[in-house]
Amino acid sequence: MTGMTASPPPLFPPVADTVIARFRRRRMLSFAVPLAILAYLLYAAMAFDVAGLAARAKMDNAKVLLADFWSHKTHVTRDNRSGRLTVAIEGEAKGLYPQGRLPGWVTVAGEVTTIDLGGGHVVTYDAAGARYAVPDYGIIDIRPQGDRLVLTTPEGALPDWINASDRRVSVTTAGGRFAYTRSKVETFRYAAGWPAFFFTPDSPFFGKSWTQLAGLALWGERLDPSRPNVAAMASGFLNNAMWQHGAVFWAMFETILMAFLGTFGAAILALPLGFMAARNMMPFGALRFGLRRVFDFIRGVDGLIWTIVLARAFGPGPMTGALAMLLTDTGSFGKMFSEALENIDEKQVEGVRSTGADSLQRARFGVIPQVMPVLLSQVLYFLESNTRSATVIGAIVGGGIGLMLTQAIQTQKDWEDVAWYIVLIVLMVMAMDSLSGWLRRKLIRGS
Amino acid sequence: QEITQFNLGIMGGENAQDRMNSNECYRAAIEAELGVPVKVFTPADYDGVIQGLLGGSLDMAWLGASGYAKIFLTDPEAVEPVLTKQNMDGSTGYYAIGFARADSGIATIEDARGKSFAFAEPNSTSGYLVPGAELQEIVGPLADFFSDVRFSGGHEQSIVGVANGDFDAGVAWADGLGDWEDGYNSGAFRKAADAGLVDMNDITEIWRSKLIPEGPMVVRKALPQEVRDKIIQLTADLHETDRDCAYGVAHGEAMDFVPITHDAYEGIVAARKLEEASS
Amino acid sequence: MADIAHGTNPARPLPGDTSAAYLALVRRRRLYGGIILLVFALAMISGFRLAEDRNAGGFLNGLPLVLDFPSEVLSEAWDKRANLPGLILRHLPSLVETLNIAAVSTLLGGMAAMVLALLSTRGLARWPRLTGLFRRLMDGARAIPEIVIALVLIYILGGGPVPAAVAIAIHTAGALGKLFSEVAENADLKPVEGLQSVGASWMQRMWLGVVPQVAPNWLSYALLRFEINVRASAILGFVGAGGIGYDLKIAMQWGQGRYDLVVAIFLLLFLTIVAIDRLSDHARNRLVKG
Amino acid sequence: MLEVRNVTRIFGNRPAVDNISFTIDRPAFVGIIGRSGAGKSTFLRMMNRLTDASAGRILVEGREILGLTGAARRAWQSQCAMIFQQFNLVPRMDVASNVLHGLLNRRSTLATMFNLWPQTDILRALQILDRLGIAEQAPKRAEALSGGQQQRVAIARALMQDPKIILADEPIASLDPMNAQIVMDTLRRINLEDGRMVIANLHTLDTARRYCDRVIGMRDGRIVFDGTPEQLSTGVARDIYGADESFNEAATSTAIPADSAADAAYAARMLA
Amino acid sequence: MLEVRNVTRIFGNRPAVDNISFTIDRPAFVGIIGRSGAGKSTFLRMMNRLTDASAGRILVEGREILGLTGAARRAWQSQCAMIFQQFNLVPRMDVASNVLHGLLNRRSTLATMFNLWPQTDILRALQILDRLGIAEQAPKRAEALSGGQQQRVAIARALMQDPKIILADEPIASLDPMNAQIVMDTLRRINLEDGRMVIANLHTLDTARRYCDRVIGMRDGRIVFDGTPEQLSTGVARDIYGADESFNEAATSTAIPADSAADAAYAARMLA
Ligand SMILES: Nc1ncnc2c1ncn2[C@@H]1O[C@H](COP(=O)(O)OP(=O)(O)OP(=O)(O)O)[C@@H](O)[C@H]1O
Ligand SMILES: Nc1ncnc2c1ncn2[C@@H]1O[C@H](COP(=O)(O)OP(=O)(O)OP(=O)(O)O)[C@@H](O)[C@H]1O
Ligand SMILES: [Mg+2]
Ligand SMILES: [Mg+2]
Repeated sequence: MTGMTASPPPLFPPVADTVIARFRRRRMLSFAVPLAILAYLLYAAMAFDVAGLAARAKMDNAKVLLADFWSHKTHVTRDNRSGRLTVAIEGEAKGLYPQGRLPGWVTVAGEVTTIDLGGGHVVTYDAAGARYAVPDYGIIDIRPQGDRLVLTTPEGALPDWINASDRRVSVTTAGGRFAYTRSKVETFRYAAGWPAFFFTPDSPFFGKSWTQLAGLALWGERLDPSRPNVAAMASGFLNNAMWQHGAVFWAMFETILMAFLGTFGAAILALPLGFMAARNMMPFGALRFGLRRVFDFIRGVDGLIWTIVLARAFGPGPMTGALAMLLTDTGSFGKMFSEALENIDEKQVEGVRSTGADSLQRARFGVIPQVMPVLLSQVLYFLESNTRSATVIGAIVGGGIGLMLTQAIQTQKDWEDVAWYIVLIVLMVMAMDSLSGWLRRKLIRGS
Repeated sequence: QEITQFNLGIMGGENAQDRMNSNECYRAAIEAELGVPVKVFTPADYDGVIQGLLGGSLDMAWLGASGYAKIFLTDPEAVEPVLTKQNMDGSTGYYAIGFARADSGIATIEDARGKSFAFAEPNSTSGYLVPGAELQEIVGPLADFFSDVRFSGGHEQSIVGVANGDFDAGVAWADGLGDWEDGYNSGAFRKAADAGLVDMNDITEIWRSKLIPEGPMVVRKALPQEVRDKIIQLTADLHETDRDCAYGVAHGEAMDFVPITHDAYEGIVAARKLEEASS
Repeated sequence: MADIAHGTNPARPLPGDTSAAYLALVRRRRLYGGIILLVFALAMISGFRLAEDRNAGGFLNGLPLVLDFPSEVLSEAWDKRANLPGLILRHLPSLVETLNIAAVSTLLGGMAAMVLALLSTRGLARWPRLTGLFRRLMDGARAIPEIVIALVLIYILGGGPVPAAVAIAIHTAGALGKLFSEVAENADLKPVEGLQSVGASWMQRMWLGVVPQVAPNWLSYALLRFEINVRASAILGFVGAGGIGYDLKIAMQWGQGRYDLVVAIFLLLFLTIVAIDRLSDHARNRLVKG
Repeated sequence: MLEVRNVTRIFGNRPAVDNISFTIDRPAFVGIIGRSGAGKSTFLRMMNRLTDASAGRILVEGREILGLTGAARRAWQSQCAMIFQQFNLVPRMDVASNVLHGLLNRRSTLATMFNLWPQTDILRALQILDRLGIAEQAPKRAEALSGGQQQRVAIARALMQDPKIILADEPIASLDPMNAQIVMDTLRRINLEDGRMVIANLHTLDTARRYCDRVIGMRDGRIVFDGTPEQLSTGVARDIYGADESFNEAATSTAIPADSAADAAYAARMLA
Repeated sequence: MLEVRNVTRIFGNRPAVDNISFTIDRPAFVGIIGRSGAGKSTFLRMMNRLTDASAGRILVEGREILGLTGAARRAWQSQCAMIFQQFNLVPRMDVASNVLHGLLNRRSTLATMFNLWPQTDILRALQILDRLGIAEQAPKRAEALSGGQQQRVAIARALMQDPKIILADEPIASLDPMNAQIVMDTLRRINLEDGRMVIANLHTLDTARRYCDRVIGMRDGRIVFDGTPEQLSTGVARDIYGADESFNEAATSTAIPADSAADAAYAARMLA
């Protein structure tokens, strides 16, 4: 074996020097680039005040949010003036339990209402006021006296989970929340799940198990004599006043409709424009340049801004959203199509040209077959991402699932709706994603 | 001159679908009255309805006072206020209520000097426009009086932000009826308290604005007089003819829908102009 | 000379079934093509009519009004054109914040996307059996609209740039990851195999064999994303996530009286986007050619 | 029949084809050889009017074709078919459609845009494919075919044009030996049976020797040889290619030996 | 030194390599010939552990290498260099880096990712390039080189590994005759000078004859011939390739004739 140790000088000293110098430079670059990125991120962290963020972060909010995503609360409220008792999911009229069909943990005996919050926590409303028995602590007793509330607790200082003034007492425990004011007393019981997801409490199907429901649907006696149980169930589910499934599904359809119209409308418009803006197709440089700038402009103005502009002319509604999307995407497609056209393989065009084909025929047979898959896959990719944008645009033009979502978030209390909408949107986008992927494979491989 | 359809725009804090549902009876009533298809629109953004009215694609809407002022300033000939809501106590308005944490030692607006202050959002009547203008009259330029003036993004955010100590004081709306500890009978405080976002014991009222007029129901001026008359009549009578429906349309208990004119909103328009000039 | 091209019988008659089969194929193809075209056209037309029907204003009625709003904005801005330079200057810091949000989220999301893409590309994956998992992960990250993540994070972290940056970064990781993996899928495996044959580890194979190949395309996608993210961070400002979008939203919502501000911010934003576009075009061209 | 007079093409300031002239008076099989960059492709492309000439004239049956423009040029192209080294088919379309493209110039633009070919045309395309032995490939996409098959599709497209002259630019350079032979045989047969002139750029001497009636050798844009294959001596060939003596051909021949005695001797010599 | 025992590889249910066994006891130059699909590549890839074997053992100096996994497998790969038909270099990186990749297994991952090669390594890479006559190409990108040069870079990478065995999978199939000869000469020189075993898949008989000490012929995954080049008669060759008599080798040979008299006669015969 010949000696390949490092000692003898290489035969090409100049080459060796260049190579070694290059490696030195590259070595520096390999450190410089990550360092530069790191430095920038540090600067950004400072500019964004990430350190202060920890202090500002409200983890209780996160907890509320997470808990609210998958759990619900039931309000048991007594109006202290009229004495009327209501039990309602999330305290909403739509979630009101009809009298006589109250949940098992609320017992009403004359003036006395007993609420079993579980784990030994028991709240009692009676004529004198209300009492809350907290295990390992004792009984919190509240009695109104004239204009004031009198609070009696076990010995010692008030724990921080009792927030009391002479007008309002609230107690927050692991079992639930309780608040007493002169006008009303309210207990909140938290539990996992979305109880009214399928049927609201006023529905005869509320709270039934799957087997019971199946039984009712298949052979049970008609609860509503005018129609079969299955139909009643379907309508009860779709018209569920709390979850409004029918409206939600319609909203999803409307969202997809906007994305579909916007994307394909833009594609149809952009195809001829793309040809006109491609260097190898368009001999007039000025027109090409002008078109490119137009594309830049309509792309640069975001879809949301187009939405507002168009809302003046067309008013709120899904068409406005679709047109806004159509406009933005025409800009994107115009640019992308013309770039794809500039990258075509000239061999095929030449092959067609050598037979004496005219320019239209060259475009049809030399260009379209090879760019079609690229264009289609871009269009389908946009269809998927537009489904997502349509949720946002929908919020502004008053249509689609996005409207429901943003409003649920803005009101900050229907987090379970938010969770459900997010699930639906994610599923919808994923479905569009796989649909567009499937179409892409089908259209590009097939035909 | 004939109309072929009638579009109704609604804005407010509730969920879009709730708004749709609570206005369904009203929609059907108009349809029966006018004999043309009636559609209801509920965009999340103020601007959706406002642009629709300006562009003429919406014929009628319930607006906030500030929204009306915006339309008026853009195009005085576009719409005309015709009715507003009368509360159970006979009033036709609500208040912007300044508040602070109970343990912050701030009891009056004067105490808030040099502290941070949160408005809701710039387009909100009770969350910015009116309190902004009124406070300015009392204490002078707000930027000088407060250490920091922020927009929280909404009434709820203001309440939560103040309760959490992000801001020293803020402003949100309430009807001013009932008890503070309940968050009053209706308004942002009530909602936040009911939702458990805030404990009313933790915050205290430090200031209250003059009465802010309820937003008007406006109709497009270009509509045929006959159509406008029918619509106004129908709505004004709603509490008498269909109380349940009126409950939904009025967004809760209310006494009646009563006529109103542009004059009632002169103050708001002026406040807007003032704000505009100061920007 | 041996004519192996034509076998023994050059005057062979045309096989009838071949041509019949081909003609049938042509007919079938024309039929299917026609049907697909028809279905698509019907879907477009009826979809549009449905959307128009559910819209407050009709398409043809609205068309003449399209320029109303822009002209209202522009004429006011023109009247107050003296204010524009000052307004633009005043909002430069917000623009910087928006750019920072976009840059940070593109960087972080891009880095995550690189790893995710390599892990989920057939033929390259470190754990081939887990490619499905990483793909779903990207799908999820891509499917959730940024605005949702941002709104939830704002609820927890309060307003400001961080929720926006995180939201956009998550989305970017998913979106770029998919594109990156499509590029990587088309990467030439020969160099990778060459490296494998010398006993290189996975990291070395990826870093030396795949990344140099895909870098120009990846970078070009990342730059496109950066441009999109500038816009996205401006839009997220709409929901209170800081940056210039917040200023724009406030001015826009106020409406008349502040249209000069709207135009100023909009100009700023638009010029920035065009500048980025030019820059990234330039960088891409240099990379692909150089 | 074909007369090339002082044709020149200059790219930048370098002539790719430098004042060449020759005449061909019958439908011969003409081979043009020369190494890479000699200007072979450029000349064929000028004949097909894919590239414009800088100077000179080409007369086909007395008609000057370098000056044609627009529809006349396209009509000329349709009479003068071109076969490319890389086939230049539309890979995503099926074989029969590719062959039909040979008719593009003769059918109305509108009908062709929608791929609406008359049945007789389709049948003729199938017949041509059958003649070339690939009729059963008709419904497949062009890209699914082997190189030799694709080149035969390209020839079919050329035949569809029913041309007087077939130009073939290195038609076998992308093919393996087996397919190369099939393609060359096909071209030769068309030349003989149909009486169409074939001008083929070739990059190997043996091929030229085997198939051509006439061989033109080019170097640096000039014609350095013009004669029959028999006149093509090694000296001439070395001249054309600029090869030197040190190059040993045998080491890498791809052929299979015909005679084992020779093999053994060769092997013994090599391993000595 | 190398013992292959009953090695089999099954793809789907078809064996690509079917129970092959042979032994090589000195650092010989071994050629494997066989037509496309015979299983040549699959066998080499199994040796390099790029493809897993379905059954069998390969012992190198007594050590079984088919069972190695993880780091041990990579260590084996670093001792057993592979040269590919398509070179498999990193095209966008420079030549020197490509050669240095031969050391990837011996240097830390992190250091290699940051381009931290010790100067001695770089100098050694340059020395190897110099030995192969392409030192002046060192700073260029690999993709800028001609095929023959690229293959020599691949050989340099292999040498950088300082391997016991060099596997070469059709190293000259992508090369023109001139470059092919250079590459084969290089491999042979390495085999003789360094005493490294070279196993090369070849697709041409003459090459095998000229360079190999031992030739293994494969067909359909089996070994159908194993002997010295001298034993490789035409009959055997036809057997290995499954060729029949009708195929004429001469028509597509790319060689330049050495003797013009033969040419003329040949041409006359062909055109008769
Ligand atoms: N479009 C062009 N622009 C500039 N120069 C060109 C162009 N086409 C060809 N050339 C140059 O003209 C000369 C002749 O090229 P041509 O392609 O005709 O050679 P060739 O004999 O066909 O070679 P090859 O065997 O490589 O195809 C070459 O130097 C080439 O670089
Ligand atoms: N990854 C694989 N999956 C399935 N079949 C394979 C795979 N690799 C090779 N084969 C099959 O195994 C058989 C042998 O292939 P191999 O590549 O070893 O042949 P070869 O002798 O190297 O041929 P060539 O000269 O074409 O390289 C072929 O039939 C091939 O199709
Ligand atoms: Mg050429
Ligand atoms: Mg092989």
